[in-house]
Amino acid sequence: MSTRPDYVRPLDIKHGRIDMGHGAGGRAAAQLIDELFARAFHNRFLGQGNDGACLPAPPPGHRLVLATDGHVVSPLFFPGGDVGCLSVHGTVNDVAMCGAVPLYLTASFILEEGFPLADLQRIVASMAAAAREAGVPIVTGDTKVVEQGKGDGVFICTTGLGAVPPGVEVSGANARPGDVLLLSGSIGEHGVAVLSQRESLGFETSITSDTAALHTLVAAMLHSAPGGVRVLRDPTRGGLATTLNEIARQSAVGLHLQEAAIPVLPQVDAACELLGLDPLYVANEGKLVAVVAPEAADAVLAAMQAHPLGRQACRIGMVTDDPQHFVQMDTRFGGRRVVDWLSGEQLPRIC
Amino acid sequence: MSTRPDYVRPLDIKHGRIDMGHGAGGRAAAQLIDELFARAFHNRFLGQGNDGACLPAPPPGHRLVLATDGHVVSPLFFPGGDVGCLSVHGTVNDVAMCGAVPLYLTASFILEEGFPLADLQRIVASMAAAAREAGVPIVTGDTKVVEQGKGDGVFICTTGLGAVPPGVEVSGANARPGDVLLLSGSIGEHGVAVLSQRESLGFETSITSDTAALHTLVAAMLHSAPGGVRVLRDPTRGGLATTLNEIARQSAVGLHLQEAAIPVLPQVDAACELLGLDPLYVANEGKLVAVVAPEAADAVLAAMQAHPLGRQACRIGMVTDDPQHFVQMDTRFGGRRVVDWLSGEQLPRIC
Amino acid sequence: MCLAIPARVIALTGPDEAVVDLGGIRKTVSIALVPDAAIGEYVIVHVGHAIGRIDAAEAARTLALFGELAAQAALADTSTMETTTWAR
Amino acid sequence: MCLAIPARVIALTGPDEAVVDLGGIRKTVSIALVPDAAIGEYVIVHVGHAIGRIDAAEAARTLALFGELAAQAALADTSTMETTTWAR
Amino acid sequence: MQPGRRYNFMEFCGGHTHAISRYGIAELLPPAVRMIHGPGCPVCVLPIGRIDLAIQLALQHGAIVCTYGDTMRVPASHGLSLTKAKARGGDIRMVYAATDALRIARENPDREVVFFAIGFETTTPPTAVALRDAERAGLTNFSVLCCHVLTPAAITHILASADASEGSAAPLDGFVGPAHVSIVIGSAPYEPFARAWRQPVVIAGFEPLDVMQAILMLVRQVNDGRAEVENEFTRAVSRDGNRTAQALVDDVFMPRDSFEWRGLGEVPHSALQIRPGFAAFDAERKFPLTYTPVADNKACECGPILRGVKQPTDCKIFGTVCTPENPVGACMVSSEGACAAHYAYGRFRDIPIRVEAAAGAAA
Amino acid sequence: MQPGRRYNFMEFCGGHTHAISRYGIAELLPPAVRMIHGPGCPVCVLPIGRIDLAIQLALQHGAIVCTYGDTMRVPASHGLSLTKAKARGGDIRMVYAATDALRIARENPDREVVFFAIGFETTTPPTAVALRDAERAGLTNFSVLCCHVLTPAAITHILASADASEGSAAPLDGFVGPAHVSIVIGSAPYEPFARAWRQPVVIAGFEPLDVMQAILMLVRQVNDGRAEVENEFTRAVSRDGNRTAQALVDDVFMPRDSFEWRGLGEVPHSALQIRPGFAAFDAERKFPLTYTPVADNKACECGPILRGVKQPTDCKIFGTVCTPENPVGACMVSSEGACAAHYAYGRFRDIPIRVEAAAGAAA
Ligand code: SF4
Ligand code: SF4
Ligand SMILES: [Mg+2]
Ligand SMILES: [Mg+2]
Ligand SMILES: [Mg+2]
Ligand SMILES: [Mg+2]
Ligand SMILES: [Mg+2]
Ligand SMILES: [Mg+2]
Ligand SMILES: [Mg+2]
Ligand SMILES: [Mg+2]
Ligand SMILES: [Mg+2]
Ligand SMILES: [Mg+2]
Repeated sequence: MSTRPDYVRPLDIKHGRIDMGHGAGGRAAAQLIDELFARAFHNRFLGQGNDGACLPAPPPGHRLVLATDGHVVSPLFFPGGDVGCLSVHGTVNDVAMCGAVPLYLTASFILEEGFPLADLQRIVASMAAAAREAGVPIVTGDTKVVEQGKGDGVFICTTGLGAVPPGVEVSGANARPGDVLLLSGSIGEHGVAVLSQRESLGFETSITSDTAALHTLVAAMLHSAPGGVRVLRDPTRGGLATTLNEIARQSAVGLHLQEAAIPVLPQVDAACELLGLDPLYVANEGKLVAVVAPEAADAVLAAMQAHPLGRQACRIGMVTDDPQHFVQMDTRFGGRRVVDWLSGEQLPRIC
Repeated sequence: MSTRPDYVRPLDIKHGRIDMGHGAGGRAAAQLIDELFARAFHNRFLGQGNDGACLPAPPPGHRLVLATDGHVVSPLFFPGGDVGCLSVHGTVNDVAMCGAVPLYLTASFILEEGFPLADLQRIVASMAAAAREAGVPIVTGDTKVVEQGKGDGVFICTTGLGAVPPGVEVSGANARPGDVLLLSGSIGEHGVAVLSQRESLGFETSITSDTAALHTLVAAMLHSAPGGVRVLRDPTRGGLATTLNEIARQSAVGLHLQEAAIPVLPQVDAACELLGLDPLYVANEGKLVAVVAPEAADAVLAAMQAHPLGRQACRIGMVTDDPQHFVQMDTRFGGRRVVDWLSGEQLPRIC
Repeated sequence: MCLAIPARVIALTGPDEAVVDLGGIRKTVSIALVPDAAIGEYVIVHVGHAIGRIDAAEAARTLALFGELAAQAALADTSTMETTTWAR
Repeated sequence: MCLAIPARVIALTGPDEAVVDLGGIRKTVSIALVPDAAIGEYVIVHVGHAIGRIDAAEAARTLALFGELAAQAALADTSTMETTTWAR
Repeated sequence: MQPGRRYNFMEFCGGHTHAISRYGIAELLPPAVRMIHGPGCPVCVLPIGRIDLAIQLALQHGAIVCTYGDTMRVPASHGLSLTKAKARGGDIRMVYAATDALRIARENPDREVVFFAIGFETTTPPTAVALRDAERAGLTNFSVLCCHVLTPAAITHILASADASEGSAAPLDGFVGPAHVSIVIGSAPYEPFARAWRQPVVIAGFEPLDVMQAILMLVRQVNDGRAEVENEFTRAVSRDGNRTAQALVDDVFMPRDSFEWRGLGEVPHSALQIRPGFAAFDAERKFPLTYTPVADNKACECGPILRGVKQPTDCKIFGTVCTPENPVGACMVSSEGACAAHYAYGRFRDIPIRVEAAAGAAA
Repeated sequence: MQPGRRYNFMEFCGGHTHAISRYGIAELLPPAVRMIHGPGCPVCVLPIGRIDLAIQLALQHGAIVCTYGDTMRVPASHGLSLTKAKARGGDIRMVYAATDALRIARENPDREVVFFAIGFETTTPPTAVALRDAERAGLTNFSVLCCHVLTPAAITHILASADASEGSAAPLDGFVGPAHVSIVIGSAPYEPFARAWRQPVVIAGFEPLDVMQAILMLVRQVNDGRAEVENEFTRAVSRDGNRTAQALVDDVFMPRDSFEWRGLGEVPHSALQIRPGFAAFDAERKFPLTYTPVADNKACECGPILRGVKQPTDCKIFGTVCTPENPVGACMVSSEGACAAHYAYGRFRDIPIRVEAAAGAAA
């Protein structure tokens, strides 16, 4: 981030568009940073104006966590959110899923030539609000501009830095047979909200994305049963099914689900039937799945249900011993099946 | 990064291309990560396989530095480097310019559908080599795939975490009148090397990009004169001229350069004349400019010249008192002029 | 093959066009293939087209039959499962 | 206006086409406008075209004249400046 | 159920295959009942050569090829698929409805737009609507690569080959008849072969309970020695079907003499082509395309599986070389393909759920 | 130099303006010599209406518009510029040579490609080569929007207005003649007006020493009372110029009756148009374009500055509202424009270099 050079006319946010000059590192780039990004994200670290942000370290005994994600959602605005708040929540959550308290975020923007400044400002405002609400400042950033046809409006890569308090040990490798699987709420809303806005699929729904920062929920869970939370993960791309397969593989265990226990909003179910999708594979952005020690399950579940983002939390299954690391599910019809990894893309189907 | 699921056939690196499935978060994405990224970047942090990397904190007394940059160079391969090593050097350098020792990197890839896996592997290998050479591991990452025509091959956003040792105070705001301006070597090679590969400008040259990680040079400089280095900055986008204007503005000083002291390779000069560019505005990726206390200048310069990346280091000017924060330059013809910020893009000109 | 779902017609919006409701989501579909579909009626929707209608009386009969079958076969002991208000 | 630079012809590569060298960089240019340019000769290149040639004898004369002028005007006291081997 | 008797039923329709797998219905059936997955997934039966045509249209003729999501990953020649052809620069767009392809044609007047039309009788009428609308609108840049196939012809073919050579087709005791196909064609078309081959047919809905009920009805017919067409799906299927749809399909399409099915080979009168009156919208006439039949991968058992002679686990490369990620045969492509359904939903069968003794807590 | 005498010289050419600014030459001249920046930057003299035409071609006619980098940022009507029109979806491509535009036309046979050609006599012959080659190759999708202008006509116009009304133009004592223009046209074309208006002209190269030498030669002519055309740039400029280039230009182009110059208004016979024989390649005939003259911003003093009557600092909005980042007038666009050159290189003049007393170290 740089300091204000001597340009005079303010950005024409209303009618202006990103042009190649905004990415060239000169006066136009500095103006965009100052008037749009720095103004919205304002905090003392960002204000340092150097090549990076210099930050106080966490207290001794803490370990650090770094997590990064690129955000490329299409459309950029969807019911319940936009790429801006998503880019904050997505990374705050990844930091939190490591058992860490998120402290700082960085943001790298790749803007497409021709993108309306008004839309960019909306996205940046949403991002700033999400960061403020989460209490995690955006301390440094970058802006690049690519030619029209070489980008897609806005891509935002965020990186989060967090600190793991002493005593917390959370990892996808820690699940043990007998552990309990908890889910913080209903699945599939984010993916369905985004799909509902795609021109060729377009349907009307009141479903909104569940995008949210989960770190305070995680803090409540960790606090409720010290040492009892073994795995935390947010079932984003690939949905719950893919996340559970990751855990099974990483911990070298099997998982056994109860389909009837997995909450799905009727509208989400209906949209999935319409498009030939399976809600188990649809993305979430404000949900987490936890593997907890059996003796801690009740306490953790109670803590989740006491948190606004975990009110609908429930047990959905348990960890089993399975050399093939399958995720199996008792269907709500009473049968049993394997819940596999997502193959390829999950495409709307006709049959 | 995720663990290896049960796919069977290895990636067809030779003929394969990125398709939408590689970004969908399922089995194809996991395979790409395992066989291409994780294999190349291999380190114990990346191997954790969680949503983020859990890392030891630096010793007490250190401050942290976070720096981030998106890398969108076109063409992706250029004489002397490619987007892969660039994305390591660019961020390692930004961390170093804050006076920090770079410790860890994160990498977020945005891949365009249709991108050849062979090219991706080359880029990843180059990135891995650069990280290894710099001694800064890539500890976590992300991969997204966008449709053809919504990206440009590969974009790489990297974020670096570093630690500032106690006693080091480097910032663009610290320049004082009377301080000395040092430059680590000749300017303009990176920008000219990239331009030489653009179809419509194409010319043959033996100029190669100067892309390099500068943190060991910085360490040597800081060590040579404790407290004597006030400002460090790498003159990347916008070139030396823009970087110096940033420093002048941020420190509220003027700068006074000697054009004759600024090293430019004859080939770079020739290419700039051909294209109507000014080398002062052309990007560098392995150079730094330093503002040092007058009494420290000799020691720091000697330390730079003793380092392989600073052999051609020289004094190029001094800091002055100027309420307008102009960068002025005595031309090699003996006149004097203002060296302004870059305006818009630096476009090749005919007149 | 042939993913199709029952949906209720809630508005006739043009020649050959209707809006249907399906568990709370609304979609405009073609009724070129069931031109006399009426508001309130259930149609079967496939690739954006209503391809047939549901006979209300027969649907009721099937539902009753399913009740029997479920009882007969004791298909699943769902009483032991935790469910939530929106379990699908 | 009209950025143009002198460059040395180093190869004739086709009808109306030559490769020129300019301070170590090589570029293919059109010689449609100076069709009889010869290898070794200096041409003036503008927007990818050689638009004229440099007269070697005249160039030498000008150089000598510049020497005089520089001496006369003491244009810049460069001796006090630090320079490097590749100072431009 | 009669003690000692075995019941081999074929669910023709991929939708039923999917329901059986997704809800774990096979597990709930008595051991004597065996379900055989039939060729009722339109993606699975599409031969490589037809997908090659669609890829040709995109890569060689520069057309915008619109298609349902299901066909995107089907393996074609040269290691390609529509997904991979798209990654190689083909302008291939997934649509949800044929009318989306029409819209794309209107929006791109200077490009050729081809709708790659697949599916059984359920999906054919919407394509007919699109063709009728394209003609009414006078579109000149829209055409259809027609791959619509016919259910009764395929069932007849399966029964004929079962009859012709013991062992080369499964000994069948009855059919679960398609749900949505039957909404359009009605139950009457099944009557001739139920009679001719003495095969019970029960048309069933797609809910798991529909399928269970239909199987029960089939068991009863077998036990009673009946071979009738029964209709479990009375709430949507009549004897005559949807006359409007049938008439429109008849206006636009006519039967082909013969059509290649993956796994079944050439089947006479088993598919539709566009009538000469709509020739301007027929991609096969509009573009210089030549159809080249392509032999399936030698290891692939899709053919016998589609004919009901083998099961996915009989294939040597099932789950090892051939997986949903790298499908070799078409049965692995659509999640309703017999192999994909078994891979995704059925593999648990050899693996009992074990929880360590220490872990007694509830799940 | 004669004591007490003032010497007002106009460097016609933007290249000389640039050299004077970049090397700080003005500082090195004796105070009695004042350099006036002339209208010799082809971007600066391009009227808004011509850029509007190029934008129309891209945005309304969907053409690929190819242009030299210099024109990208020139302000046009409605707050646009080619850079901003590109951001609004216009397919506008920067090229280094006219032949690149030809290549783009060959690569995009189904698109119209227009080369937006600007420049003086130096840049015209390459455009002529491109037009000749396009005709030889029989390209049907390539055309040129010709904005080539003529140096002698502009100089004559300036002298005529200086003559016509005292004060409306600067009292000139001589011209630094263009370097590269003269390579093409030779030194002879300057002779008539040197004679007619009794103005010394010295053709100069672009090296700073060339310019210094030319100024010295002008001072000598003034002191001697001579008004001749002298050639400092003998190493490249002859009396006749480049006959090959002149002949080719003559084949392809012919003079316009009149052409609008920004700052100078309509100047008779001051520009070229494409000959009827090449009409198929003339964008002004090929596309339905109408030229609408657009008044410059009222505050802008580009006109008087281009005529040599005012200096950049005489403009009220110089450096405040009008900056290189937000150019109001054309003189701020190209770094060779008089205002941009003064903004970028000249602003230090009011600010002496101060170093705090404590800091005695070397720089
Ligand atoms: S496993 Fe694959 S190759 Fe084998 S039969 Fe099934 S689809 Fe064909
Ligand atoms: S400063 Fe701007 S508005 Fe004023 S004369 Fe110069 S270009 Fe025109
Ligand atoms: Mg992540
Ligand atoms: Mg995330
Ligand atoms: Mg995550
Ligand atoms: Mg940056
Ligand atoms: Mg786009
Ligand atoms: Mg940076
Ligand atoms: Mg950097
Ligand atoms: Mg930097
Ligand atoms: Mg990620
Ligand atoms: Mg591209």
